[in-house]
Amino acid sequence: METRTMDPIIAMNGVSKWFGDFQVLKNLDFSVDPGERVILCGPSGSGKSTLIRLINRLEEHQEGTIAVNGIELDDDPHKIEQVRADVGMVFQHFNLFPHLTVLENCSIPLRLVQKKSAREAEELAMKYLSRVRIPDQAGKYPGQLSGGQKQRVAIARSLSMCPRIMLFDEPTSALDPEMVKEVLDTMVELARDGMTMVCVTHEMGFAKEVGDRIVFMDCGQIIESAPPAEFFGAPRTDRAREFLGQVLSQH
Amino acid sequence: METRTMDPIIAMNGVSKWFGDFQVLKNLDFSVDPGERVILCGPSGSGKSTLIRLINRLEEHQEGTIAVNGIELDDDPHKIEQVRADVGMVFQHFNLFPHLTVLENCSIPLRLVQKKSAREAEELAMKYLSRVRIPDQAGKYPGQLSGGQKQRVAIARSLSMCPRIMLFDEPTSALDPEMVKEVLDTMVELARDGMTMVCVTHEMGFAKEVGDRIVFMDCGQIIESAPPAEFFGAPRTDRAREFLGQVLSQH
Amino acid sequence: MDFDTIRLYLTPLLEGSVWTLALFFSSAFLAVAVGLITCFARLSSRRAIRTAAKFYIEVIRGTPLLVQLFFIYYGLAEVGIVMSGFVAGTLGLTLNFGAYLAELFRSGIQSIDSGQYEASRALGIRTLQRLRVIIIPQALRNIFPALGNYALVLIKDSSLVAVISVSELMRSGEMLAASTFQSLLVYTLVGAIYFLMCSVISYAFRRGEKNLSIPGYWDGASESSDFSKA
Amino acid sequence: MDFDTIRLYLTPLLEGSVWTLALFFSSAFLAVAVGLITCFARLSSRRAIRTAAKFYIEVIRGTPLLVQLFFIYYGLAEVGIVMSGFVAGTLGLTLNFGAYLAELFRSGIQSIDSGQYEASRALGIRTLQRLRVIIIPQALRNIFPALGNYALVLIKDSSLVAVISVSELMRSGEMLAASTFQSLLVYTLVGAIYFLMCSVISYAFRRGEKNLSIPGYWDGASESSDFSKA
Amino acid sequence: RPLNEVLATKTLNVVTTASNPPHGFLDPGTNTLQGIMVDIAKGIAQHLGVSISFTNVPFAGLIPTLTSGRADLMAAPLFITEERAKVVDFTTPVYGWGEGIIMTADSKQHYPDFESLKGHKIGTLVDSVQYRMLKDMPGTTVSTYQDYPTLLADVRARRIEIGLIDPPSITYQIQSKSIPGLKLDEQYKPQNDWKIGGAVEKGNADLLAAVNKALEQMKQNGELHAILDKWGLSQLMVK
Ligand SMILES: Nc1ncnc2c1ncn2[C@@H]1O[C@H](COP(=O)(O)OP(=O)(O)OP(=O)(O)O)[C@@H](O)[C@H]1O
Ligand SMILES: Nc1ncnc2c1ncn2[C@@H]1O[C@H](COP(=O)(O)OP(=O)(O)OP(=O)(O)O)[C@@H](O)[C@H]1O
Ligand SMILES: [Mg+2]
Ligand SMILES: [Mg+2]
Repeated sequence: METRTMDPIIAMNGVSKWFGDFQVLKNLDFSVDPGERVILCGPSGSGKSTLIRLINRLEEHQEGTIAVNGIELDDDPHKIEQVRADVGMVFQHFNLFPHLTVLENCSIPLRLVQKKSAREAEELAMKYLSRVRIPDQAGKYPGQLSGGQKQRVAIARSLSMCPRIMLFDEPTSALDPEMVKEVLDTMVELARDGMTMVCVTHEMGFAKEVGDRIVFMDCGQIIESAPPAEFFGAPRTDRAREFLGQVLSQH
Repeated sequence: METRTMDPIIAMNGVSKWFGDFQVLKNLDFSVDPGERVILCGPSGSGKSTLIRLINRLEEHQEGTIAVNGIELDDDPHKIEQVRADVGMVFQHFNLFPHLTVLENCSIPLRLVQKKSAREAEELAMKYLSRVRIPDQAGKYPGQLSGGQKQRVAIARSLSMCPRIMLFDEPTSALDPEMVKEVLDTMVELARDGMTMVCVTHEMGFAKEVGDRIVFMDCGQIIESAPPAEFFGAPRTDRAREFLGQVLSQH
Repeated sequence: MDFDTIRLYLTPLLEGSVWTLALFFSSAFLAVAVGLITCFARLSSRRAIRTAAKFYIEVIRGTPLLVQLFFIYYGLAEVGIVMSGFVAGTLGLTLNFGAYLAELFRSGIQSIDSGQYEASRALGIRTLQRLRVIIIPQALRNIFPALGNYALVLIKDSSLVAVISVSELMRSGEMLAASTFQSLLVYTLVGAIYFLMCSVISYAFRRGEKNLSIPGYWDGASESSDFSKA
Repeated sequence: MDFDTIRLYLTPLLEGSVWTLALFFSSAFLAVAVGLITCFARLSSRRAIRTAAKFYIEVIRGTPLLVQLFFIYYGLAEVGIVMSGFVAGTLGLTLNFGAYLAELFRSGIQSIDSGQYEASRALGIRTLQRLRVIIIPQALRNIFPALGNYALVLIKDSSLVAVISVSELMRSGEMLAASTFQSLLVYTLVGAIYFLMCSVISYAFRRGEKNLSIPGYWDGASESSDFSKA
Repeated sequence: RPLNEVLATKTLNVVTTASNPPHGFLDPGTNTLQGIMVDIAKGIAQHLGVSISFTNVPFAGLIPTLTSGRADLMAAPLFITEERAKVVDFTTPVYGWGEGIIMTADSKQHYPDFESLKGHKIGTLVDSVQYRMLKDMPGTTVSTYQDYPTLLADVRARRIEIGLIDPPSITYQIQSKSIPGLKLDEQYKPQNDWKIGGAVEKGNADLLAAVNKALEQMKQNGELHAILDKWGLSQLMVK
């Protein structure tokens, strides 16, 4: 961990979050350096989605502090806006806008948020749609797409905003291996441009390939955090070993 | 293919389907024997979801014939009802009923369709919820679940109907490797009871483990159909080889 | 304007209120039924049924309630169909509100994601049960605030039934005002009673809305922040 | 009943229609604006704003339009706020329909999946644009049939504005019937004109609904089969 | 507005209702207001030396228009009653009438007074003073109508025996439209005697005085008689 000279771009300290009586996140510390690619994995229901949704304040935490890019998140709408301008997100359920075409889904946010001209926005959108291999679907509506196509639109929509930080919630769940490869290449490329990434994924192959660091969660806590070679080679905790046991026995 | 003595339980002959001008399925022949576990794979947008949605007539085909359990599907609502009583489905997008609790999601169809008593239905539902390891979530609403939990509810809901044929559309996309293992075990067990399965999946490990036969689709056509050992060992077509190349290079 | 006078006035007004409430409950109940049936007819795949529903909806919405009441009470009487004022009034209000509710229900039903239909079909749940258990509860939740609108309009529109000889609240007020020459006082009392009824209905709908809200979904309280926060 | 008579009768009726249409368009436009603002106020996270919106909605829905028109035109005049009949009529219709529309819009907005809010927030789209570009278009599509109801009620309710000296269609008809003693003919003409207006509005809404439908989603035509098929 | 303000602006704002011929109505041919009360208002304005501006509202809007100060003078066929006199100040009565009976021309029966109506099938306008007279009469069937043409039609169709009505409107209507087969019962002695006058806002004493003076002058010089004569109702003038 020799790169720890910079300030972290995401810093969570002692964060706890409850849904009603149920504590999802338990006094959790988590930080990400600029340009780092962090993979979040762990069993279903362990709080991975909740964790990344806290980073752009789609959920509110009850204890601890969260700072993104040096801005601490609280109720101030101005700060929240600043953070969201820097943070992009791909949702597990895609959340495309059903009343807009694929092209509009990608270009309208560019026009509204980054005040790009219509032409510029559409060109940029088409660039990313081509990257995920669906330029030919640009005129369709989300309701007319297959699952994998929807997911790719969601990825293109977020990427075309060129955020400094990207949050991915299982970005390849609906994708076939070929497309996973494509998305992986795109992500590696973006990381080379210095984009910071936090990615929830269950595909260990993908995790190995893309991650600088693997963070393993269970029951609302971070159990292990290590570079892929170390994590996959010699997991330190029993829980992680058990979890990985299932993966390895499968393939 | 020595088991071809029985009549196929699903028989599609020369099926074509268009969305507007776009031909999704092209003169496709597909049949499944009773008790067989067929894995459907192929690139995104190749028509896998459309194919299985034809089997319980969530989509209508324009050419060819589809017979399920010897009943040929046409506009007759009575036939469609008969087929649907035999066919269960797990959706790519889960489609849980948001206004019903997890337990109600699973038990109410049992009561409505199979006329089970409330107690019986709930017991059966709880049995399957336990099987997918979420009996503790039974009282929650779908909006309060994580992605993986939703998917497991969807699986439990379909399985508890005990259909003769199950259609799975990427049943493990939101699941972590541990849960994939669990679902896989459940499916193998059901198959032992004689349930017929058609499963769309991108997880080749899962496919290898669960499938009696792998069907590879591209551009609305079936390109290859072979037992897993053969398909993964020596794919006959270039397209399949290319597709598998990406999978194998990853892991 | 002492208490005794008011008590004296209140007796006929409360009698009128009973009629108003009777009209309200009977036609609210029936109008919901007519609205549902019309809504499904309007969405039917059979052209003839669809057209009939459209025709009914357009004719009712294109003419005033007063004319409809006149037609049912006086017009039908001329061809030998004679109804009491209350029955004719209930029928008129039912047919009138049924048409409007049909379109409201259609709004609600069309706002339900098609995935919900697909899932219930795939499970083998049949048409009527699908509607009753899966679709309508969700649609109802979506249109609930707008449904409250119609309840409040219905109670006020029931006053039109006075023209066909039902002595409901408004008519009782008119008669009382005519015989006592205290129209200001009387109409203030009448207005207060209507307002009270409206408030009770409104309150019932607010409570109902809370009961219908689903944890983890839009529930007003938690998501409302959306509109002021970033 | 020759043509000349009808032409003679039509002139004042058409003049009245112009006023009716003027009232309709001005107050339809304004009522939508008031309805939207009230709806968002009703959903605000600030308690005071929310309470104010609720109060406005309840008072309007608890009192009849006629009383509201009287209050605005005559009542306010007594404290020195004098408006022309047309302005007062537009204001009254606007405030009245604004309250009902607010609840209808709330129905529509609450029927939108919270994922849509989350996605637009995550993209950094700010409150007003989020509403304008993402939420309202989808909400509008959901409530569109019910919105048509209000348009048709508005055109008919505009006849109440007669009491505050606007000679709209209904009042023109009354005067014409009184002076010619041909009430049957005149009211038939009046009814025909209203029905014509209603039909045109209805047609416009049906067209609008088609335009708003999104390919791949519920579009009435394709999913309607749901109700008769299995 | 007080008198001096009216005189200063040189216009008299008059509220009337144009759906009661012959008292006030809109002539579709010329699109102008016509009628007795309209003519009387014009006469008053002439005597005051000011021009006139009419507001035309339905019946329900008459008094509010006056009390809210939107008009100086009300000139409409509104009976002078105690209750109304509490909210507006009426001028001296100008003309008036009692209720009347209309029946088919071939009818042999006569109704000498109100009591003799008992037990018959009678029609009146909804919400009219006649309806209020009748509604509590035992054993009598009362039908109500939205307007006179429908009432007259039912008399001719013999669905009702008689109509209890306002004679001036009916007379004017029967004459101007030459509706055959109907007649007024000349022998009927009305129970009521209603008077019609203008009205001003409560407490506007100097304007009221000026209007009364003008009316007095019109009565003296025969103008008033001429107006009523023009509409065939000079017999109704208050002496
Ligand atoms: N309603 C529709 N209108 C037009 N085209 C459609 C519609 N639905 C699906 N398609 C197209 O049909 C093709 C096949 O879709 P399908 O959902 O069957 O793909 P799939 O094989 O399941 O892909 P994935 O793995 O991405 O889910 C896609 O190219 C899609 O764009
Ligand atoms: N609104 C809510 N109310 C109550 N509990 C909730 C709510 N949302 C999430 N939870 C619970 O919080 C826990 C964490 O959810 P989260 O979505 O973060 O899991 P996850 O790690 O992303 O799981 P998955 O891999 O299945 O997506 C789950 O047990 C879930 O049931
Ligand atoms: Mg998750
Ligand atoms: Mg698919």
